Amino acid sequence: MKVDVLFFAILRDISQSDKIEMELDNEMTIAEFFTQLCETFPKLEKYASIVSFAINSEYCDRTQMIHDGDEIALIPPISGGNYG
Amino acid sequence: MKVDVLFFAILRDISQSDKIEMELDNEMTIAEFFTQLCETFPKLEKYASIVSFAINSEYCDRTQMIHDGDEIALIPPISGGNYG
Amino acid sequence: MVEITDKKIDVDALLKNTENPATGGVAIFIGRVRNHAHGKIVEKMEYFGYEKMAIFELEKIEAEARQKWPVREMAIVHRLGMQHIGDASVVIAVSCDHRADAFDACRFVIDTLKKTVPIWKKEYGPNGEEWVDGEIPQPE
Amino acid sequence: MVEITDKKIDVDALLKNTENPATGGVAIFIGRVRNHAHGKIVEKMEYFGYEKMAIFELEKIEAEARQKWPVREMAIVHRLGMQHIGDASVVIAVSCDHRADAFDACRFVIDTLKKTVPIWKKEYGPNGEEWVDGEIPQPE
Repeated sequence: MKVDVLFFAILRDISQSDKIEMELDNEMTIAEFFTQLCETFPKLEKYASIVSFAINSEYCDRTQMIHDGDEIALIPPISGGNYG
Repeated sequence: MKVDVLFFAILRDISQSDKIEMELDNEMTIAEFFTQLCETFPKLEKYASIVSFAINSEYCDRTQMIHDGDEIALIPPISGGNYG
Repeated sequence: MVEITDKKIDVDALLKNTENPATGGVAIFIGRVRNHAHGKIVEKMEYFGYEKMAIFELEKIEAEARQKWPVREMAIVHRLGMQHIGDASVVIAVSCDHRADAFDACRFVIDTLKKTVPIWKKEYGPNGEEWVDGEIPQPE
Repeated sequence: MVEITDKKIDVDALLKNTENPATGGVAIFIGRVRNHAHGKIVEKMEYFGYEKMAIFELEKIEAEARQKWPVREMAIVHRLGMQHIGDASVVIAVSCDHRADAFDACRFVIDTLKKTVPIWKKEYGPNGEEWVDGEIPQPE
């Protein structure tokens, strides 16, 4: 199955890409997916504890199942708005 | 001694005047002054419990003494700003 | 800065007054004439003030807000005279380094203004005009 | 209404969106790029967003605010791209019949925005650029 993976901010600096298409062998959880992704981008591993995930623009936790065609976003800590 | 007396809003409707000049026989408190003023404008009396006073643009209580040349304002309940 | 005016308030110009490179947050309150009040229709509203004292009281409010919060810029403008539905009768803008301070200071200003600044309004509706009930100011 | 834009935010036009004859109070928050942060000099700031999701999250915030407070009009605009000191990166305007609701709802929007909307900023200063620390969003 195929999924799109989006990278933002500091995670984009690591992946050197806004978006990649990935081929997964089977349906899996976000946690399993992240482990697999770290094989391609080993530097991602140290962000494991602070990265959040969204599937199809919806925040999800790491037990969530990924399905064919999903858009998976890796969301580093957000900093919208302004200071204060 | 002479004082200026200012009327606003509903109190101005009663006095029919923004400002009058009054001749007082002696220094007196705001409370005494108001009693005297009610002789000229008897309808003021029913506002006794809700009127506030300012001497020379400064809120004061009714024990405050009035001096020659003071500007005394009768301040009905205020409603600046907007609703809510 | 504080101002009493009988002209339309230019919100954009006023916001320029709150520009300061050190500020991250500006909280603004705009009080507008609305078309209803305590269940009655309002057509327009006329504001009157004891101008000299109103300015004096607004200056006191600004000073007190600056004592309580680290305010960089502050603008308070109250308009007098006849105003129609949607007109801005009062605008308060406060800029601070942090947004919580800006919100708190802005809210303090409008809350205090209504308790201390000698301004009165007369409401015009289908059944005529009447002075609006208000707050009895307390000497300090 | 919510909007993500890469253009300068027109505060005046946005305020027009909050006009409603029934509203007495408009609370507005303007977040500006400021020249310092956590003790360091800031020269400019670049904002990036996951736009589709950011709009989705902003719409959720608007809906939640409208559930909690009797909001008449609401406008939330966040700007992306390079911004300079004093530029408005976010503007939130909320109009309600009563001012307390307007203040509370406006504050809720900016507080929640910082916790949920996928936008990131990079700070440029005399010593180079860096991603600004942020909040870890929590799935509901």
